[in-house]
Amino acid sequence: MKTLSFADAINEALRLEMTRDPRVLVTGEDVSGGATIPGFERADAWGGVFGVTRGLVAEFGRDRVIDTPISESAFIGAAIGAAAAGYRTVTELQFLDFMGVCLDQIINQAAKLRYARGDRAPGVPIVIRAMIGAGSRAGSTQSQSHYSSVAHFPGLKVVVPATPADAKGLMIAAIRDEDPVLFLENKALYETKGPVPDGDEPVPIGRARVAREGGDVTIVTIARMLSVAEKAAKELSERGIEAEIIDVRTVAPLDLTTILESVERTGRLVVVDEDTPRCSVASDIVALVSSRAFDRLTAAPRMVTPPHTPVPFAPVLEDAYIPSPEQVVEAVLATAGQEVAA
Amino acid sequence: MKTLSFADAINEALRLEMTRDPRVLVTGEDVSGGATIPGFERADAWGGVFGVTRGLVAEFGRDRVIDTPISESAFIGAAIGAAAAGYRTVTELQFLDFMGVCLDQIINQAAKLRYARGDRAPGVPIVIRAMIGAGSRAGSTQSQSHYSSVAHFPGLKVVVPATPADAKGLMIAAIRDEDPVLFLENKALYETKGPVPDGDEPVPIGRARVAREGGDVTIVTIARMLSVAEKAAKELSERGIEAEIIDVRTVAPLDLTTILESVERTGRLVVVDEDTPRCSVASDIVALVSSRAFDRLTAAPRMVTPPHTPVPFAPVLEDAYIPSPEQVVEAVLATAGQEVAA
Amino acid sequence: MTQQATPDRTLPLPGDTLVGLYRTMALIRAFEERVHELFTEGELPGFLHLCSGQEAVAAGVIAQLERADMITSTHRNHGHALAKGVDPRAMMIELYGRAGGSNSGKGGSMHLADPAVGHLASGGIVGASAPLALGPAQAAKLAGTGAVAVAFFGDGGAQQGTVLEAMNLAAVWKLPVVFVCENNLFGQATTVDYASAAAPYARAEGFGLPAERVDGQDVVAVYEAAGRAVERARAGDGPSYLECLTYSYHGAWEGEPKRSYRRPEVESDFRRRDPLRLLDDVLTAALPDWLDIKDRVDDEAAEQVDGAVEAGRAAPYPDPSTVLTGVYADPNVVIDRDGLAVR
Amino acid sequence: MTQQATPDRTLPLPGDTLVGLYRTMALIRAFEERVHELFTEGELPGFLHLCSGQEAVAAGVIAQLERADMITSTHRNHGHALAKGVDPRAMMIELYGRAGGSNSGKGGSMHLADPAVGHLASGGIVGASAPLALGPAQAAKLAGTGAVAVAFFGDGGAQQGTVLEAMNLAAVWKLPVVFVCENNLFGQATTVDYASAAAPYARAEGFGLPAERVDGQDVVAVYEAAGRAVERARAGDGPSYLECLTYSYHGAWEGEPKRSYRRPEVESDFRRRDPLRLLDDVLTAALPDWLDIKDRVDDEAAEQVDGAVEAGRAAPYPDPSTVLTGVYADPNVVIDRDGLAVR
Ligand SMILES: Cc1ncc(C[n+]2csc(CCOP(=O)(O)OP(=O)(O)O)c2C)c(N)n1
Ligand SMILES: Cc1ncc(C[n+]2csc(CCOP(=O)(O)OP(=O)(O)O)c2C)c(N)n1
Ligand SMILES: [Mg+2]
Ligand SMILES: [Mg+2]
Repeated sequence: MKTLSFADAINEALRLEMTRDPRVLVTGEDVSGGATIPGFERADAWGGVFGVTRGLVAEFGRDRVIDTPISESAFIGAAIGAAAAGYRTVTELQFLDFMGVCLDQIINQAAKLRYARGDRAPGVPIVIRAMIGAGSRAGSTQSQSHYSSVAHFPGLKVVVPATPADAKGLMIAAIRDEDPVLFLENKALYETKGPVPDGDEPVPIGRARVAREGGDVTIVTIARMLSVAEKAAKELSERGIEAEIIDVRTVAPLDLTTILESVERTGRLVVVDEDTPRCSVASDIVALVSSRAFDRLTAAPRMVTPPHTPVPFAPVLEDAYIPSPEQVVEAVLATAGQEVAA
Repeated sequence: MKTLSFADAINEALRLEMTRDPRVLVTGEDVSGGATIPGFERADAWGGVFGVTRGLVAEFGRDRVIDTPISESAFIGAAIGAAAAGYRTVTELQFLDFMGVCLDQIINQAAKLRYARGDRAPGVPIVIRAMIGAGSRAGSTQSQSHYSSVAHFPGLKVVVPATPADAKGLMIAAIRDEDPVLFLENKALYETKGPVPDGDEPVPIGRARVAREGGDVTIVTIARMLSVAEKAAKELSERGIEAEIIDVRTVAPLDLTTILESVERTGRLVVVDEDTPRCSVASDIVALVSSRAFDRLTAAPRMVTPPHTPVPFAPVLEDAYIPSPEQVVEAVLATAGQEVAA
Repeated sequence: MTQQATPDRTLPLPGDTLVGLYRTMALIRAFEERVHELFTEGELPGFLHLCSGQEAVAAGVIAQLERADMITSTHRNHGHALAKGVDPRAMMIELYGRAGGSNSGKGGSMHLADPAVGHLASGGIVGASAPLALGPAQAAKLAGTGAVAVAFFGDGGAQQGTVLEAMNLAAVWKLPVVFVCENNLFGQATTVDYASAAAPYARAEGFGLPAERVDGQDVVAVYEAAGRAVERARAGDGPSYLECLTYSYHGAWEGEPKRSYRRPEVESDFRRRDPLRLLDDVLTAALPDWLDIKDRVDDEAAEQVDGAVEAGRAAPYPDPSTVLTGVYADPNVVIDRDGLAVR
Repeated sequence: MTQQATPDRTLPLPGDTLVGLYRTMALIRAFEERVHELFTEGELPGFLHLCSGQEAVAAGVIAQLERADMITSTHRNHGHALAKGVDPRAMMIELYGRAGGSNSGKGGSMHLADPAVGHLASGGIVGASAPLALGPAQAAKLAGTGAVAVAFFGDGGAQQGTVLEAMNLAAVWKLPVVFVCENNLFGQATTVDYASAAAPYARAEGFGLPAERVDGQDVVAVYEAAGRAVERARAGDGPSYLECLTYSYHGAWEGEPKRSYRRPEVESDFRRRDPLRLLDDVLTAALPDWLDIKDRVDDEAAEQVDGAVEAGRAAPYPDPSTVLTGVYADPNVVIDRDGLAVR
């Protein structure tokens, strides 16, 4: 065990897998951080907007850490095609907000090639890294968390780590996976530090984690919302309510079993998500629990999400946009028929 | 009142609005049906894959019915930009399956320009027509109904007519709307005939329609699923169960009020949707009803959808994929604690 | 063996090469014509885009490839698949929507592919073939295998942003890839003269790709031009662009309601210069035993297609429960109707 | 008035034109430098992309436009907005995230725009500006207004498929649009020499667009080249492409952690040829009263920016409930937190 930041944990996973498997490539805009400049090859390359891929080009060379033009369809397509020839590309889309310029390669090619080519066809082992998350004052086209719209498509795995340990373990699993994995990094988590296991043990894709045990209410969280729920749980505990927190870790495939087991015990459900609410992972979880554990629910399930609007820029507005611990407390109390005391 | 097919009803709406308002344009691949060929201008132009825009170029000329190269980002962007200069473009994406090559213009430009430019900014009055629906043996890239992933984005209106009358009225409303409207046409409905009012009265966007009254269960349907539910309702009626059918007509914004009013009375909910289930409009409706009308529900709400897979090609598989009246009957009986007699 | 016809000085290529090209074209023509009949009679389901008339492009380009070289194709892909060696029986079973088809009944006409013989993917999204082809080219370059990749797309697809940016990325990475634009004059009912402000190949040069336009009816011209492009790719000299002028006899898709946008004069010009006929003329003039060979080759093609149709008719229907299989390659993930993973 | 300086034969353009260009550049420079300071001091929030060093492009191109001509811009848009006439106070209030900003606090730096003065949109999606600009151009053509549209994008954006296909569509429809590629050598840390296999403007010619590359430090050269392109557009002769070579003094974005990929020699070459300095030299040599004029223009720019900053500081914070407003233009549709329309 050592302590690493979320960003460094991903960097370590990439380094380990690139060392273990020479077929692992890293591509994307600026992933080599300037190392494409003649004379700059081994120098001070930063590696992406937040430096997640820094150092990789120095260690693995320009043949394996490959900058791209701003041509997301082309280089994601290339990653898919390279998979058919034995390579495993971890390609970076920078911000998930940019998916609109290349979504076809993700939803119709990566996601469906396996199915449409039939049962003997090989999988499409690629990893698409992309950032999500509001709070950086970037406005409506570089702050979104619209993984729900992608998780809607069959054939993709969509991973949303909340801790450095999971970021490392899920990245290792994603690279070894035979299917296309969308690996989403909430940029507000990059500096978060936490214990990270040594070695290269994967964290299985498709398994949620019980982050806090409690018998009174089940709070399901996605990525960064874990810490929001944890703050709420502390406050609730002081009021005598013990929340169980389930960090889904993967939104597709979804580990409904772990969620249902918890709701069986607690009878109450609150889902906390940073994506907008309509047709979302949050509403998906609420719908699945409502239809499969209806008789166990003792109160109306609740969602805590941003409003159904684009992400606003002004700090005052953006802060009001992101779900807060107070809202989670309020939602939990509402499931118990209580209101927050003024 | 006259009888028109679904396709002809849309054609009539386009013709009426183009006549009424000279700023209405029609663009897209092949919308003029070959009329771009020198010498062919006024001849036998078909107008799109299913002829929905046929005859428009002869009536309104090539300045207003404008073919495009296969460059969806470019011509949808053009439609958005033309809106800023006073035009109202009805542009055709052919199959919604193709949205991946141009989604950015839809979700980040059309949908967000109004919000991101602030409260005094003009809207983006464009209509994007696209086909949805399985059953035509076209396989996994020309058969999908993935409007849920688009309805997930704030700022769009998403319209899913089920009858010729609504197709006409909603198209008229869509063209007159100040916001971007995604107008979705299930190709299996094109030949369906039905009564269509004369004149150019719009059908308001955002209002569901009670297609059948009944007090025992609420069945919510989207587009073509109306007829599937109607068949199921007949069968259920024979078993003494009277289903209320609500055709949502618009999935964004959603008319939850009408749905909740019905569930208040029936206590039971079944949503029938042709889109895949995860993070879908169907799960959205189930989640909203479960959280807002929990105490009125007397049984677990249910969804009837295709499996969460791409659309398969083989007729035997595709027929198994599309929701059937039998599945709806089964789901309704399950909400009543019954099973279908063998 | 007839394939090893003695080289003749008047032949533009060795006789067995020419006969091989003819054989491929004859198979494609026989296959497509039969599919057309079967569809017209209501026997075959599907949304079909046939390539009768365009055989020289598939045959000429792919004759320059090895099995390890990968292609990517479009909605109009039967010819590419047959030329690359996808089993016609498996293809026809697939078109019938039966069990045991090349795509397990999941793909149908627009998605025919078989990575095992170097056909990476086809599909219904115009332009998607170009980005995909960059991958095997990149792999070949990194692994130093000398393999190449070929992306087929149409004159309509040539306008798609994905194709255009793929050209630049191929040039930036200096990939061994050949972009083959099958210019059959139309994208649906829209002419290339309308849709493309400049000729597709002319534009490629602006991206730094050596580009050529050839007569796509003349399989020898296609074969030779493809040879130059493939050689450049194998030699490490990067991507090229080849535009082939050709024509689709069956229009845009089977069952297309109105074809009046197609001028009969244009079509008959192309039919006069039918790719099989042109090659037949060459071979007739130059190979003394050509008539015999031709009969045999034509018969073989007909037999292969007969066999494929029989196989299609005889194959059982797929089990409806197989709708749920194959979404993920990961065997631990199974989909139930609600999209949940069950281990 | 000083603007109406007497024309001088040694001047490349009329004196008042030159002074006007200088005035625009001075305002942009003052605005950007102040924003840089305020951000560095932690006073301004945001994800900021400044254009100090690139002023000649915004000023030179937009000086050729009328108010009714529309522009579309990018993440690096402050200069375009100021040149097109967006109110600097409203812009600064927006950057402060306060109520009354140009975008109601909803947009921030990357989304500055004001359709009322012909600035259609900016945004954080590289390449999105090009398709959008086709619309007002199409409208102008249909309505016969003689208006033109200008799409700004970077050397990085020039690789995006959306830009490439927009070039073709503009040529197909023969639209009065000018594509302006601001080539500042880098897209983030990636050089244009790496990212673009051919020079961006060279590629435009392959699409049938007259294309030029000019020295983007020299506002006179930019102004003249833009004039040719705009004139072509107004005359109905269709789209053009203009590539301007320039440099961003503040790198890719404010707060960028490592800037070592930028060679100091290159930067100092560009600084030596600073666009304001180059024009200053011209005017010093040619206009006798230039020093006086310059002082006044510089002061005015500083005052404008001071005023803008004061306005930004003084403006109240927006009401948090306004998060919910403005999603739809339709006044009947209001969003509650769950995304439901409430009438
Ligand atoms: C992205 C996308 N846009 C539109 C279509 C609809 N479509 C299918 S085939 C076709 C014409 C394609 O023309 P071309 O590329 O020349 O190929 P051809 O059919 O002539 O072989 C179109 C527009 C599509 N399949 N994908
Ligand atoms: C579609 C898309 N891809 C990637 C990005 C991330 N990104 C923001 S700015 C930038 C570089 C843009 O370079 P260029 O177009 O040259 O503009 P410059 O910043 O140099 O002015 C990139 C890659 C983006 N915003 N949008
Ligand atoms: Mg074609
Ligand atoms: Mg740049």
